Amino acid sequence: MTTVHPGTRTGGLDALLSRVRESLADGFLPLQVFNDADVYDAELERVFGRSWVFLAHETEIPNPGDYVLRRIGEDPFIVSRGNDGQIRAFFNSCRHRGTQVCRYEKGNSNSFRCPFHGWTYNNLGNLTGVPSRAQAYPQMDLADWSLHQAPKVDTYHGLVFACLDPEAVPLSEYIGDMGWYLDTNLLAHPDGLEVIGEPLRWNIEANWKLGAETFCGDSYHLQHLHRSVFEVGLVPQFRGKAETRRGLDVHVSECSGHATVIIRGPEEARIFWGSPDELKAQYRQGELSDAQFSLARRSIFQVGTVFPNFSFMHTSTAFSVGGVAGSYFIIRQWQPKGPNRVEAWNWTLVPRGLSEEAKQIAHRAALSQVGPSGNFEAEDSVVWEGITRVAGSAFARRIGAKLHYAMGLDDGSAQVMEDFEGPGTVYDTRLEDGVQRTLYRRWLQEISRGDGTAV
Amino acid sequence: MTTVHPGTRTGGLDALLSRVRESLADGFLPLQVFNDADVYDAELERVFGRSWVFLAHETEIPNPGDYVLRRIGEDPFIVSRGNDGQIRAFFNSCRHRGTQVCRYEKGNSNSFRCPFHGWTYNNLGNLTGVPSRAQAYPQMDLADWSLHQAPKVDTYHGLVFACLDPEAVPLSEYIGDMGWYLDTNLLAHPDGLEVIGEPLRWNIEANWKLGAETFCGDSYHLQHLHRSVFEVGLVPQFRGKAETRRGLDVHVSECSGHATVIIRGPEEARIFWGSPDELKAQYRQGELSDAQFSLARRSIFQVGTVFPNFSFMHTSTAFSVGGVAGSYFIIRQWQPKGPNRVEAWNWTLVPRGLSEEAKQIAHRAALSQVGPSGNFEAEDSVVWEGITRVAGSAFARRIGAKLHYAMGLDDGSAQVMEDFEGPGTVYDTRLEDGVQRTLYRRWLQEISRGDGTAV
Amino acid sequence: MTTVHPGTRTGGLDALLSRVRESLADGFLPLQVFNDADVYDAELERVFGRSWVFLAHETEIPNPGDYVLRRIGEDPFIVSRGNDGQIRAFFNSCRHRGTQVCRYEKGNSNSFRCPFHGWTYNNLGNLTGVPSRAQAYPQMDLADWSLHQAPKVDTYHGLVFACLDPEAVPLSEYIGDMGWYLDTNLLAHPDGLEVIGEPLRWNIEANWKLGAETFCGDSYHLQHLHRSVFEVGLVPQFRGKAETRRGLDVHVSECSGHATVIIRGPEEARIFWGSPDELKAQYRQGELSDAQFSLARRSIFQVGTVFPNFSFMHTSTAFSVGGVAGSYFIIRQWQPKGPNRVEAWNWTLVPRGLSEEAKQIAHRAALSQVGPSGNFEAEDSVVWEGITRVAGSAFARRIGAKLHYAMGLDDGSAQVMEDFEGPGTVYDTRLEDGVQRTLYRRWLQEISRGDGTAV
Amino acid sequence: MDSQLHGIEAADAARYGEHAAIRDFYSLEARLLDDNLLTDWLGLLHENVAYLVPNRTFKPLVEDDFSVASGVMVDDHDSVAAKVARYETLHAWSEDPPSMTRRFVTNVEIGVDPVSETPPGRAWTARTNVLVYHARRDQQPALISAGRRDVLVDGGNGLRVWRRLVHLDHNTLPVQDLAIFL
Amino acid sequence: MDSQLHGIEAADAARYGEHAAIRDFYSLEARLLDDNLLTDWLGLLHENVAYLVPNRTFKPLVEDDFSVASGVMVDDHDSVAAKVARYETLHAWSEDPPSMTRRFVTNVEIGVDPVSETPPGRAWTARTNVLVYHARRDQQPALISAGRRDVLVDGGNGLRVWRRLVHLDHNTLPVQDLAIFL
Amino acid sequence: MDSQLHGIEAADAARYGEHAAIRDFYSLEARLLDDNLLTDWLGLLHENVAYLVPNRTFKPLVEDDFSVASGVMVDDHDSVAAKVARYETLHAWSEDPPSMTRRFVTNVEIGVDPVSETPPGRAWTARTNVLVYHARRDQQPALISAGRRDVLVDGGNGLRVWRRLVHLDHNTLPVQDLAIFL
Ligand code: FES
Ligand code: FES
Ligand code: FES
Ligand SMILES: [Fe+3]
Ligand SMILES: [Fe+3]
Ligand SMILES: [Fe+3]
Repeated sequence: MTTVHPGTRTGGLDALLSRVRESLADGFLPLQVFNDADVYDAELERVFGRSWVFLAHETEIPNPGDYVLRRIGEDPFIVSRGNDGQIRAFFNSCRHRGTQVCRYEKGNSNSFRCPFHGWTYNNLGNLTGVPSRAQAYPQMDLADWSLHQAPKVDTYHGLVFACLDPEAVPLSEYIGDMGWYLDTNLLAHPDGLEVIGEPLRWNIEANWKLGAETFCGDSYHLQHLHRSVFEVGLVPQFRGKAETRRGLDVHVSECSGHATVIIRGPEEARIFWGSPDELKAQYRQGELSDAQFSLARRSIFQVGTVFPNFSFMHTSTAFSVGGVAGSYFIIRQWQPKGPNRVEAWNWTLVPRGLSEEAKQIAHRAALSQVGPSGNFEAEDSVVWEGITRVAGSAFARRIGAKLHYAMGLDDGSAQVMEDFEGPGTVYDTRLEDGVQRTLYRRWLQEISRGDGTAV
Repeated sequence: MTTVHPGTRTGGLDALLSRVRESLADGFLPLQVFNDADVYDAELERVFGRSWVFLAHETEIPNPGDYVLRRIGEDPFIVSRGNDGQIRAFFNSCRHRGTQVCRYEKGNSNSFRCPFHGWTYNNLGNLTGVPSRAQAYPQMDLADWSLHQAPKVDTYHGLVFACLDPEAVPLSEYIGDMGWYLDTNLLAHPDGLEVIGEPLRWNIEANWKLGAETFCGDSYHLQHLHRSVFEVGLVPQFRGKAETRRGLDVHVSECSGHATVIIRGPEEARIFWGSPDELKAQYRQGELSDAQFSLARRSIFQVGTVFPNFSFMHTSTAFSVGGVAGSYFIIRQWQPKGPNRVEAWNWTLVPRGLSEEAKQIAHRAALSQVGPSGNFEAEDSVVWEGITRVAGSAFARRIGAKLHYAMGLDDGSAQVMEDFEGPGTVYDTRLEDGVQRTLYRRWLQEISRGDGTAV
Repeated sequence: MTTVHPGTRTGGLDALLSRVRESLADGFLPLQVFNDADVYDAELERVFGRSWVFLAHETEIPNPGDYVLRRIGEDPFIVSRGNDGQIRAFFNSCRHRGTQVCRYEKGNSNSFRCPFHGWTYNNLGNLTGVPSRAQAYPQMDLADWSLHQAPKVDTYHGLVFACLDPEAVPLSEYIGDMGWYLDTNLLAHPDGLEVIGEPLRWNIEANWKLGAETFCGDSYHLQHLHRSVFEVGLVPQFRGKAETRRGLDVHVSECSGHATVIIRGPEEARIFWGSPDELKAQYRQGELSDAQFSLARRSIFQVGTVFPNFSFMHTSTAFSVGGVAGSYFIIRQWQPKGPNRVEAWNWTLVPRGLSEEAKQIAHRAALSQVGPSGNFEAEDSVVWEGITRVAGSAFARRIGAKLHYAMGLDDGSAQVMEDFEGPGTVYDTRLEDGVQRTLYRRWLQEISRGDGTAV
Repeated sequence: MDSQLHGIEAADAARYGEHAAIRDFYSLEARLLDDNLLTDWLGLLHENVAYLVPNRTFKPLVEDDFSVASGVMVDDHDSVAAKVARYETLHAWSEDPPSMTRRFVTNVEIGVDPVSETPPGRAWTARTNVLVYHARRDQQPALISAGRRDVLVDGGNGLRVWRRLVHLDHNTLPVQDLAIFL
Repeated sequence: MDSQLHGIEAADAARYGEHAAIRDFYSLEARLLDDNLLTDWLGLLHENVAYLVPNRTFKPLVEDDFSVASGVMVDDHDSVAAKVARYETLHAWSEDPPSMTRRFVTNVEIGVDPVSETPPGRAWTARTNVLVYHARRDQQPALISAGRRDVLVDGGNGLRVWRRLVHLDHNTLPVQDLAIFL
Repeated sequence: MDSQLHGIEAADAARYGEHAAIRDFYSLEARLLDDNLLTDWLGLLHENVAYLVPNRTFKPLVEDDFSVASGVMVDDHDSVAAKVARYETLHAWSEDPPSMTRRFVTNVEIGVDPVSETPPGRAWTARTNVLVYHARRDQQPALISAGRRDVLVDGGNGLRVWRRLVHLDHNTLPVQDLAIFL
C-alpha cells in the first residue's frame, strides 16, 4: 500500500534548486518541492541538521530530572533538565550498541539505564555505570562515553530550542527581529505562559512545509476554505473583509527569515487576543516597549512561523455557538516524517497561574478549532494532502508546474508600511504572499548551502 | 510491511535496455523489467508521458459539463466535456497552490471551484473567478492561469484518449493499422457502443505490463490456467484445441505497435462474438469493408491491447452453467501504481439502446468471467503477482534471467497468412508469441527514446 | 505508514565501508550499517549472493520427492530431494514466463507443474512437459530449459546449504575451523539430530545483522536484558557471574570467519548441554576427537553464528518454574527482508529417535525461551528494533556515530587461551567482543569485494 | 439496577431470541466461508437469492455512489453456484493453497430496513458490518470493510439469505479478487 | 448439555435483556455515524453529555498516560453540536464527499465500572471496543482502535450517552482529523 | 413480524443465556489482557489448561497445515504462569511501557465442536474470531487475526478455559513476539 516516491529528475537536486531560485524571484515556486525524496533528504541534512529547532516549553520540564522525548527532524532526542538545572538534548541512543536508552515520552529520572547491557547515564548525559567494568573495560575512561548531545541548546522566554550545527549563530541572533513580535505574546502577561498537559500529535499525509507556510500567514484562505466555520458562527471576531482593513491587518515578512500576521483592532482598543475581561486586566507592559505593548493590546489574532517548523497562533475562540470564549497561545510543530508525511504536534499555552477551570476552557477553545478534531484543522490538512499527492506527479515535473506566491507584487496592491513600529518588511494588508515567500527564500538559502556532504 | 524495490544495477537502466534489445531479437525478455524502480520511473516519463493513453468512453460524459476523474500514468486528470461540447483533460491541480480542484470521480458542473482559496475555473479550464481579485491581483491576466491540460485529446469512435507529448503523432496515426480491427468491434452495431455505469477498479500487486501482455493475446495460457472454468462448463464456445484450428484462429502482431487475437468460426458463420440471435440481427456493415464485416460476423472472441495500457475483449459468456449468455465488449486499463502494483479498471460496453435487462445480462456475463470476482480473472492476477515478486530478486538480476517469448519462431510452427485481409503481421495460429513480442518491441522503442530528462 | 530509508550519503557506499574499516581496527562500528538502503542492496548482491547460505535440515526432506520452499537472501528457492536422492535448490520461477512453479511451503512431488501454461519440471529440475509442444516449439531442446538452480548445494552433517557463486570454495572449506565446534553438537549423539515439525517464522523490524551478532555471543547482555527470566528462576544453570568463570566460559572468535560461545562445567562434569540423565547416557564419542567429546560432555550452553545468517544454540531449559527441562539444539536463521526488517526462522532439533513425548518437551522448552513467544526472545527483538530505528537517523550519519565492540581489547582483560584444544582465537572469558568483531570483519571483507556489478 | 429497562423500546425477550438466532446464522455463515466449505455455504442461500455488491464511485449526490447496474458482484443462486463449482474443481490454482480469510461480523441489527419486495415466507431484515482479513501465502494481507443489508427468510430447517446488498468501504478494491464472498 | 449454567454469576435473563438493548443502542449509534446522519446521532447524546478523548503519552506511571486536561477531544453537547452544525453546512469541503467510515463495535460489557457522579435517572455503565475503518477517496485507509467507557442513561424514548471516555490505542493519531466521532 | 422464529433450531432462551454468559466471559478475558492484568487473567485458565497455537505451513493437504508439534505456543498452566510471572517482575523491559493491545472478539459460537477428551465437569465448546490490534510506542502497529476453538468448563465461580486452540491467519507472525496472549 506504499508508493515509493521517486527523487528529483531532470538534472538532480541542484537543477531543481536553480529552478526554485529563478521562480521565486518572480513569486513562483515549483510544485515538485512538496513531494520529492531528494529534496527531503537534503532537508533533513541541511535544514533540520543546521537550524535551531523547537524542542519543548520549559514548563514541561520544570524540575531537575524532568525529561521529555522529542525529535529534531526525524531523530529522537531526550530533552532533560539535569540535576544541575540545565537543559540538554541527548541523542536517544546508547554509546555502547545504540539502543534507545529512554523508553518513556515523559518522566523524571536521575539516570537512564540502557536495557540491553545496563550502561547507565546520569541526567547530565555522563556515563556513570558499566556492569562488570573492572574486568570488561579496565582502561575505559567513562568521560569518553557520554551520551551524544545536540551541540547547542538554548531557551527563548521559555521556549527550548536546539541546534545540531556547532557553528550556528546563537539562538537570540537566529530569532533576530522576530523576537520583537514573539515577545508581545510571551511577555505581556507578568506570570509568563505555561503548557497544559502534553502535546497532541497527529499524522498528516502531506509535506511538512505546507503547514509551516500556512501558518506564516495564508490569510487569503480563511474566507473560503473555512467558510463553514464562519457560517456556523464560531468565530465572531473575524468580521470585516480583508480589503477593508488595510493597515489594521499587517503581514510581517522577511523578519530574520521568519514571518507573522497580525490582525489588530483600532488604535485605542483593549483586546489582548480576545481575552476575557478578567484576563485582560492582568496584562502588563513589563519589559515590552510602548509599541510592543500597544500591539499586544490591539491584537485580535496573530499567527506566525519561526523557520523551519515552529508555528504559533494567539487568539480566542468559542467552542460552541454563542458560548464562552477561551484565550490561548498554541504552538504547532511540523515534524517531518518523509517527503509526503508530517506529524503535527500541538501545545496549548496559557498564562501561568490561571485557574484550572480557565485553563480547561482555553484548551477546549483551542482544541475545538485548531486541534486534530478542530473545526478549522480538518479542512487544512485535507487540502495539504491533495497538494502533496499531485506534487509527486510526473506531469508536474515534466511541465515544471509552478505555484503562485506573487500576491502583493502587482503595482497598487500591498504597500510596505514604512512607519510601522516593528521590524521586518511590514505590509498593510492580508492580501499579499510576502510572508510565505519569506519561508521559501529562507528555505532555499539553507538547502542550497553545501556542507561537504554529497546529498 | 513494505519492501522498497531497488532499481536496476549492473550499469543502470541503459545497460538493462541493451540487454532487452539483444534478448528480444531472439524472442527473450529479461525478467527484471517486471519489478524495477528505475524502469518504472522511466516508464512514467517516457511511456506514459508520450503515448496516447485511454481516458474514458464518450458515453460516460455525453452532456456539456459532464466530467470524470481519470489518470494518465499516476497523474490525475479531469476529463471534462465543456459547455462548448469539446472534451478536454485538465491536470487536477489548482494553478494557485496546487490543490485538487475536483473532488468527485464523476459529475456535471459548469465550473470547478478550488476549496483552498476559491479560485474558480469553468469547464473549458479557464480561470474565471479569483476572490478579492481587484485588491489582491490588480494586474493579473486570468488567461495566463487556466488549468494545465493535456496538450492533445482526441477520440476514436467513442474512445477518448489523451497524450501529454505536444509533438506526438495524431491519434488516428497512433492507432494506425489497429483501427482496422478496432472498427469491426466498434462500428458493426449501427447504434454504436455505450458504457454500463462506472468502471470497476481493483488492485493487483503486479507490474502493469503483465496484464497488457496477456491481453495482447496469451492464447497459450487458456487451457491450463483457466482449466477450472472450462471444466465447470461455463465457456462452451471454446471448443477445439488450438492445434486444430490453424487459420481460423489468428494472431495479429506488429499492427502499428499494437496486437490482437481473433478466434473465428467457419467461413459462413454468423456469430458476432456469440451474440444472442436478437442482437445478431442488428449488426450491419455500415462503414465497414466487406472483409471487416465478414470478420465481425465470424468472430467468436477477440482480445487485444493498444499500447501501452488499453486492452479490450469482445465475446459472450454465461454466468451460470447452461444459463443465458451475455455479449459484451469490455475495456480493461492497466493503471500503473508502482513497479509492482497496478490498478485494473474495467468498463463493460454494449450496443447502445439495448434494453436494461439485456445490458444487465451483459454486465453480469462480463463480471462473472473477467471482473474482479470473475472466474477467469482471479487466476491471472495471482500468477502475475508471483512473477512480479520473483522479478525483483537479486538472483534474477545476477544471472540475467530471461523469459521465453519465442513461440512461433521455430521453423514449421506459426505461418504468416499473406492472404489475410487485415493489416499487421497475421499468424495462422494461436500458438505463437508474436503478439506479445509486439508489445515489448514497442515498449523498448519508447523507453529507449531519451527526452533530455536524465532518469 | 512507511518510511523510505535513504541510502548512504557522504561519498556513498565505498566511503562508508572505508569508515567501517578504520573503525573496526579499533573495535568500533558505524551505527549507520544497521539501516541503510545502499548497504542492504550490496549485502543482497555481495553477501547473500556469494556466501554459503543455510536452506534446510536433511530430515525435513528425507524421501525422494520431498521439498520445502526456502530463501537465499530475499530470493525464493525450492529445496528438493530428487527421485535420484540428490538435493537441489531450484529458483522458484518458471523458465517460460517466470511464474512461481511451487505454491506450497512443503510437500512431496515428482514434478512441479507451472499454473500459467502448464510447463512441467521433474524433481531434478528438468523440463519434461510442454503443452502443445509439437506445434508450438517443434525445435525446442527441453534440456535448455531446466529450472535455474543454485550452482552449489551441499550438506554438512545434515545441514543443507547452497551458494549462488559458482566460484565459491566448497562448503567444508567455508565452514572450516568452525566444523570442530559444530561437530561436537551434531555428532555427539549416535543417531544424529532431526527437526521437529516445520520452522517457526516471525517478523522483526530490525536489521538482520543484529540477530546474527547477538548469537555470535553477546554474553554481556544476558544478566541485564534478560534479568526478568533469571529472577523468575527459569534458567537455574546460569549461575556464577561471568567474572568468576574465566577459562570455563570461552569465546571462540575468528574461526574461519565464524564465532561461537561455550559455557562449560568443570573438567570431569557430564552435562551434555543439560540433557536429562536418560539422554546423557546416549551420547557417544563416535567420530569425535577426545577433546571434542570432552567439550560436549562439559558443555552447559553453546551459541554461535556461521556467516552470514545461520545461528544456533544448544542448551536445556525448563518452561515452568521448577518444572522438567528439555534439551534442544535450535537453528535460527536471520532472513533479510529489507534494511530494517528481518524474518527470524527457528527450527528445533533433537536427537533422532527420541520419544514423541521427549521431543515435545524439548520443543516446548525451546519455544518457551527462544521462540516468538519466548521469555528471552521478546526482549532481544525490541532492543534490535530500537537500534535499527536510530541507525537510520541523519544525526548518526552526520556525526559518524560509532558503536563499541572493543571489550577485551584493553590490557589485562580477555586472554587468548593458547592451550585450548579447539581452533580459532579462543578467549578465556565471556567479557569480550571478539566474537562479534569476527562477524563484522568477515562482513566487511565480503561486502568490499567488488564483483563487476556497480551497486 | 433492577432487571428491566423502562422506556427502551423493543427490549422484549422474543425480539432478542430472534436476534440470537440471526447472529448465530451469521457466525455459521462466516465460519463456513472461512473454513472454505463453499458448498455448505451455498446451502445457506435461498434459491432465489439476489447477491449484490454495487460499484462505488464518489459523486456529488451521495445516494448515487453505489451502482448496482455496474456492480462488483451481481449474482443469483446459479451464478454463485458456478463460482463455487469452479473452486471445487481441483484446478482453481489461485486458491490452492486457499487464501487465509477471517470474517469479523459485528453490529448485527434487525429490522432497521423494511422488507421490500415479497419474500417467500417469513422474513427478517438485518444489517451487519463485516471486516474481512484476507491473505495469501506470500502476499501482503488486505482488509475489506463493508456493511451488509440482508433479507433472511425461514428455510424450514434454518435461515436462508434471500437478499444481500453489500456496501463496500472501497472505491477501488484492495485485493485482486472478490473470489471470496462477503 | 442442559440448559442452565450453574455457578456462573449474572446469567439471569433480565441482565441479558439489558445487554441486548444496550448492544442495539451501540449498533444504532454506529450506523448513524457511518451513514453520516450526524444530526440524528446528536440526538443520542444526553444534553449534559461529557465526551472525552484523553491524550495518550507514555510515562513511567501508566495510570498517568491518559490526560483529559490536554485531551484530543473534550466536548459537551453544545460543542459537539457546533461541529455537527459545521458538517451540515454545504461548505465543509473536507467531508464532501464524506469519508468512508465503518465502526466495528465489539466486547460490549455492562456494569464493569461503577456509576460515579450522579446520573440524571437510571443509568448503566458499559464498556465497548471499537475499531474504525476510515478512508477518503484517494487517501490511504487508516484504522483507529479504541476502548470506550460510557455511562448510558434512560432518555424516556431510548438510551442516551451521558458520559463517554475513549481510550485510544494511539499516542499519535493515525489520521489527520478526528472529525469523525468515536 | 411476530415474536418467534419457526423452524429455526436451537433458538431457545436457555441456549442464549449460555451464549450470553460465554460472550461475557470472552469480553472479561479480553479486557483483562488489554488492561495488562495478567495475573487476573491467569485466574481464568483452568489448572489443567492446554493452550495451543499451532504453527502454520502451507502444504498440499490442507489438514496438515497446522502443526501443534512445532507450535508457536504450546503451554500449560505452569508455563503460562511463568510467562506472566516474568512480566510481573519490574525487569521485563520490552513491556515497559506495555504494548497497546485491543482484542476485538466476534463470531462467538457455542457447540460447534463436540467436547472431546473428558473435561473436569460441565463443559461448553466455543469458537470465536479474534482480531488483535498491537502497537508499541514507536513501532508500526500490527494486526493479528485468528480463530479460536475453546473448551470452557464451569469453575464454580465462573467459567475457565480448559482447552484453547488458536488457528492463526498467518504463516509468518507479523509481530516479533506473541508475548501477548491470544
Ligand atoms: S547497548 Fe546500551 S548497554 Fe549495551
Ligand atoms: S490553491 Fe486553489 S485557490 Fe488557492
Ligand atoms: S509461465 Fe510457466 S508455463 Fe508459462
Ligand atoms: Fe486554515
Ligand atoms: Fe487469463
Ligand atoms: Fe538475548
